[in-house]
Amino acid sequence: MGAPEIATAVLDVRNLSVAFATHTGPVAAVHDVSFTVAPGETLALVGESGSGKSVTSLAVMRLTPPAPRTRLDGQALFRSRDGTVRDLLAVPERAMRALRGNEIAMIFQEPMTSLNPVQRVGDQIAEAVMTHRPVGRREALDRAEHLLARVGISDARRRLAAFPHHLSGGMRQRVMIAMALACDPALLIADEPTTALDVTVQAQILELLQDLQRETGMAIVFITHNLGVVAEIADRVMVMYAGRIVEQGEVGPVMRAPLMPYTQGLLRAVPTLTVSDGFVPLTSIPGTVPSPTALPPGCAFEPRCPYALPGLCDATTPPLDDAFDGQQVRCLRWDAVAALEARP
Amino acid sequence: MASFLLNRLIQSVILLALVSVIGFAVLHLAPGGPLSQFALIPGMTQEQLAHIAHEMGLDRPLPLQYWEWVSRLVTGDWGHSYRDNQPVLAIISGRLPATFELMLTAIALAVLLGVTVGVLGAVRRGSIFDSLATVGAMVALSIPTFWFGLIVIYIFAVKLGWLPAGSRSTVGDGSFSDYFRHLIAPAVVLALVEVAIWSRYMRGAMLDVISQDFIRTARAKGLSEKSVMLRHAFRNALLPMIELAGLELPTLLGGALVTETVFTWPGMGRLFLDSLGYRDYPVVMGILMVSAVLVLIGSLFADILSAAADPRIRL
Amino acid sequence: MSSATVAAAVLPNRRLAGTSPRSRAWGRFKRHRLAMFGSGVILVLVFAVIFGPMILPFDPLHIDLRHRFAPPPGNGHLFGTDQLGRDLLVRLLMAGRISLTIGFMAMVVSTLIGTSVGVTAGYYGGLVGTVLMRIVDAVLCFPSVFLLLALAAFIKPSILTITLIIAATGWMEVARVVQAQIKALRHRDFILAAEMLGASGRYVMTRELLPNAAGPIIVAATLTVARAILAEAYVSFLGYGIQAPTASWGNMLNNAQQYLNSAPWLAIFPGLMITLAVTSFNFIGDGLRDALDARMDLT
Amino acid sequence: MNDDRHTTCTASAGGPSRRRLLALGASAGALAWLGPQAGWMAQALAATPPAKPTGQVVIGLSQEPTVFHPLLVHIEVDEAVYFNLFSALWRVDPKGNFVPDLVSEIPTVENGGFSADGLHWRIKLKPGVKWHDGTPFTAEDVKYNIELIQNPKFLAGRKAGHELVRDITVVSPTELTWRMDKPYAPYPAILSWTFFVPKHIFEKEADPNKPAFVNKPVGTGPFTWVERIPGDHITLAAYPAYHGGGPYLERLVIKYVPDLTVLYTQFQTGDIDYIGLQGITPDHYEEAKALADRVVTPVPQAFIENIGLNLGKPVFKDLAVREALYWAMDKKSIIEQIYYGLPTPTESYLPMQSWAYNPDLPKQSYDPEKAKKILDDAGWKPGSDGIREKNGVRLEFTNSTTAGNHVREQAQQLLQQNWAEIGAKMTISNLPPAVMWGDYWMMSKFDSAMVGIDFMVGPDPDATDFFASKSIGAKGGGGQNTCQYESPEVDACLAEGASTVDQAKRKAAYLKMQQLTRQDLPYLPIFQYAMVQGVKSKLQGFAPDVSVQENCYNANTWYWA
Repeated sequence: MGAPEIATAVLDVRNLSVAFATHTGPVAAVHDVSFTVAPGETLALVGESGSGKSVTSLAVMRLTPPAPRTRLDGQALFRSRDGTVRDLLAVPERAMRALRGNEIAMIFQEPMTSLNPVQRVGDQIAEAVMTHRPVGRREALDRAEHLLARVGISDARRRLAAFPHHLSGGMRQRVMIAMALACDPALLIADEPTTALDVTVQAQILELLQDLQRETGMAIVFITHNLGVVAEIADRVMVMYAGRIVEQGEVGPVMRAPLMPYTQGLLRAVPTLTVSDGFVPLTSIPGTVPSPTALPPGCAFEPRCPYALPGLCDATTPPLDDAFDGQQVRCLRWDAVAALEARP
Repeated sequence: MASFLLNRLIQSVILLALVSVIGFAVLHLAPGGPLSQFALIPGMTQEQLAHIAHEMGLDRPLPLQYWEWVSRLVTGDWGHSYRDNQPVLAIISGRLPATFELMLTAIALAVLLGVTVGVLGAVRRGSIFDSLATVGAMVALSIPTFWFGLIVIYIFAVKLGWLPAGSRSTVGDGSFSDYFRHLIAPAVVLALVEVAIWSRYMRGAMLDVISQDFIRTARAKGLSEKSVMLRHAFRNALLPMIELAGLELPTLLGGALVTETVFTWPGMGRLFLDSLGYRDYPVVMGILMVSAVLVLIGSLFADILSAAADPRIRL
Repeated sequence: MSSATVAAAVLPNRRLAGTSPRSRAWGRFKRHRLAMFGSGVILVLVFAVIFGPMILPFDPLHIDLRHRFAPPPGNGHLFGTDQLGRDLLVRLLMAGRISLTIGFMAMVVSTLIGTSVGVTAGYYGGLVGTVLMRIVDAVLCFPSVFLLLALAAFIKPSILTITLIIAATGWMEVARVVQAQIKALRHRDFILAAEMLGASGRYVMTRELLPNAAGPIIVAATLTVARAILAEAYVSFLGYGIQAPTASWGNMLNNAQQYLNSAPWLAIFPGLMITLAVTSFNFIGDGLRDALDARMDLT
Repeated sequence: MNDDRHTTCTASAGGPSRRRLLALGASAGALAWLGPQAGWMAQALAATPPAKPTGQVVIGLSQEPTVFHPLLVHIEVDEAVYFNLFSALWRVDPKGNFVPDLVSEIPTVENGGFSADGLHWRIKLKPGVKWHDGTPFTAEDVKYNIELIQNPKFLAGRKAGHELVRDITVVSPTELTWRMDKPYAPYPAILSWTFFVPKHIFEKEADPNKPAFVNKPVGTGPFTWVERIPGDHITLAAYPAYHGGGPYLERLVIKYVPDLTVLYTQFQTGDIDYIGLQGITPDHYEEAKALADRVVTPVPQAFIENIGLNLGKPVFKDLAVREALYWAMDKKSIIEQIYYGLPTPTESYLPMQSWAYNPDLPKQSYDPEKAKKILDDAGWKPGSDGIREKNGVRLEFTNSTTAGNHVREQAQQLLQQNWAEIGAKMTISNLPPAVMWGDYWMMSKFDSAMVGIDFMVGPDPDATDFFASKSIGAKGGGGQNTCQYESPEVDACLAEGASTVDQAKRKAAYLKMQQLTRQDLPYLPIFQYAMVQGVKSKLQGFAPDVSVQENCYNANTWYWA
């Protein structure tokens, strides 16, 4: 496989599509998704449950169910430490395994269940080390202790012997992060790492991730449905709906002036921390994300969209349009919507 | 731990008391009695039968008989068989080794085979192997054990002559290979249902575990599928199996009864049938109590072992 | 014999989409190939045992000693004849009536007992619940074959008595399933709401709790049919079953045992019928479990 | 599975019944049944026994011997052990003659053994006989045993005869005398299966009903106790100091295989050397005969298969009903088809080998038309459903036997069809043995029953227990006249037969009595049983005997060629 040019990016996903086999035929969960993430950069992947954001990340990790149950199309180009660039969707499983947990690490939403309940946390971290480094158990445990200390767990030596159920949720997520950092990954995929945590703990974890990113220069793909978190941590943001990217761009413009009605809806659903703007009514988007087996014709968001235009939105599938400042949006009426939104 | 044990002990005593009342009532309230075996002896008179009934204590009120039986039971005197006058406990303990031999072999077979099949089925979920194992297990669960036993005897003992038709050993042989040859067929027959149960449970437990988040974590670490399955999935899936071993004991005992009958295996199950035929109440009650105790000990052990194997459980 | 229930407890999940919960359940059931197979077999069996004996030109009770042990297929006897020269096929079908009837009736009785005990224990909890469930535990302490035989050994065998003793030894698992279900539902909001509105215990139990526990009860009931058919076979095989000349699969097997060498078909056919019927019910139970498990709606 | 024929075909489950003397000290026994085996017997006798006990024989029984105290109440199968472990005063050979066992000579009037009126007895014992533990056997032991049986606290298997013994006097260690309260003809036969236990051990037992003795019984028989594996087998070893011939086998294993089919299979595979008790099932007879190196022979037994009719039930009070049912019975099909022609049709309650057997009874034949006519004549008219009735009594009844006896169940079903043809409705209602032979049978609660009964008192044709009007349990009697048959003439015959020692007078009484029972039909006789026994042809010294069920009574003379 030739080494395609991916500029400075660690990960360059091109036209990724994911389809699952069901008894009624293949169901596409992710459609034609492309994005890049550079070292030291944090890309936020935003969407409601079922929007395809987790599937996208799992596809990059190749942790979706194996073929023929899942069909992966497109490319996910990844630059390794040694500078080689490979397509993660095409490398053999063995090579992929060597990357997982080593150069690409992942942490998950539920720290309660993401740790093996019957294995001591020290061993779980050490296992990650030993899988990719030629070290013995003792060395690996030393490294685990070091990692635990680094993610801010006090009394790390003693904690090595703890079982997950001895630890609080925040502690467990720290353990997960320590495990992910075991081999100094170039890319960390964090799948809703703070969703299950208390608000105060959330903030600590986000801070920790940012600190670690500064230290190591790793790229982070941060998956969340919480736009408040996005504003805090991300450099760029990518919004997904029904398996497609519907809007993406620098975090500032997107958060300030979202072009896609869906993003707007999401933002309205976030309680604002700043009250200076006065009272902003908290609203939720009516309806739910359509099932991938029953996508509406035209724009997938059309049935829930306040700006939907009958005869247009329910007939034509919108493309991903370039708007200003590198911001992209998938809406047939984005300029009209922008105008309407801009009105007081 | 101590309070757990005490609690369990109290519960067990209550359970055993219930078991004994139910068993005693069922046996003694039903028509027929141990005297009918003597009734047909020529010259047996009603007076003599009444005399025997009196000597056996069968003519006293039932609650009194129960009370006497229980109060002797707790002192370790389980009474004497009506048939051969041997102490019940001695009779039963004489039969237990044979039953244990059969049960342990069967359970070992069942655990080995069942766990393997279950794990493979879960790992290759939806494969042809998995489908075959699923259907096979369901059929195995539906085959009447005694019928399967008869068919095995017909094929392997009668037609092919490879295995003995029954019994635990050839009298006067006593070599290991002789015991082993006798053990094969009944152990396999008894294990059939258990293999099916274990493979289904194991498959289910594996699937449960495989769908859990920490398996994804393990994969994300870059572990090979084999390590993921063995080190993470399998270990966790084994935990509920310990409980199963405890829960399956009554089924296994019941299966042993039928298997022992078909293969004329001199164990507790056949003793039960024989004693039932003769209305040998003390022995029948003794067996019911022993099996209840075994079941209770089994579930207690299962709980303790579970606690030992699973750091989340504290007794 | 608890094994049947056990096995089905852990069958592969399938997920599908649909509209109403009921049609979704039916959709799931339809897609469960084994369950559909089982349903087909049982339908055919029921049809055959009802109409088969009317069509076949043989009297299941007519003894014809000149044609004993005719091997199948011979003399128009598709499955051969038995030790008294009776047509084996027609006897198998007549036996099927008995075995299936016992299976169904025992299911109904044990489901009634089990459900009553389970609902009561689950709803009231506390002392009543503890006592009831301790009794369940105590009965479960006996291997069910032991209890079955202990009862059968003393009772004059008839369809009714056999049904009752099978039911008497088979209600405990239903009770456990129901009790667990009810206990889980007990503190749900809608029940608490009903109680706050002043609904009586009985009303809550029968109108609110029971319908919500219907799924597990239906599954347990189906598996109980399978178990009851097996139990009848065990009891008959050990000599305590249905009286001659009435045939049941169990007593046909019992009688065939001694002809295993000379007339093996006498043992093979009833054994296959039992296996087929029991397997089918287990398959159905399995499919129902998948179909009625609402959790499987979730993706 | 758990076969129960001991209580079913063999209504006399009792121990004492097992040695059925064909003739009381006489040679009148009809020995025709020995004919077919003559050639084989000759061959068996051709070899010579080994100089010292060698080899073992495995005897397969379908029931388990469990009572090792021969005087306690026990069942038939237990005696397989007694014959080899213990001794009686004398035995009975297959020809029906008494032969000395513990006595030095059989007492007769001529040698002064007993007085002409049968009241005074003098027994002379063999000198030098020792118990297995080395203690000498003496006349004190005999006295102790008879007194033990008489002890009211002791649960004796059989007290009949022994109860009449008075004034036992030990004259010397080898001689004793006693007096009988009244003459009792069957007593010598009873003594032939009264096995003795050692006084010196029993004196130390706290409770003679629950002796420790049974764990390691000590006797004077040809084999000594080795071990019992409950539920599996009992091992006996040769007793070199045995006072009689042999033993030639080093070990005798009595193996318990509860399933007749499995038992046969094990005989087939060679695991078992001899099948006794219930033998090989009739359906396997043809197949078994073809086995190499096996001798398979039908052996007549004293059991008579009957339909017992409870005369206490209104439907059976009418002799016409009993006669009609008898004529409508397809005996031939039962015997030839269902029982493979092994048993012999009979009209009597006695086995045809008995000296008291009456061969001149009227012969039944299958004649449904005659049966219908008898019923028509007696006023039994068919109702709307075809079932006959008379005076409001429907010709409808149940028939019971032990559940699980498959062959008999087949016969029941055939009879059901036979009787349906003449308008009698019979319903099969089989019961577990413990119910069937409990009050249901003893207190005459059944309608009709299909039973195999040995009506004799052991070898003696006295059937008082089954036919005397004082023996009706349901009417407070002490016996087993469960058909509630009351006939003053029969009572008279029975009284005459039991009290006289004159053989000719006894025979006349019993011949007449058989006529009466054939006429009154309290039981519908079907056939006399034959058991198919199988033995390896290399086993020598083996001699079948009509009067025993498991022919290990003479295992002391067995050896391997």
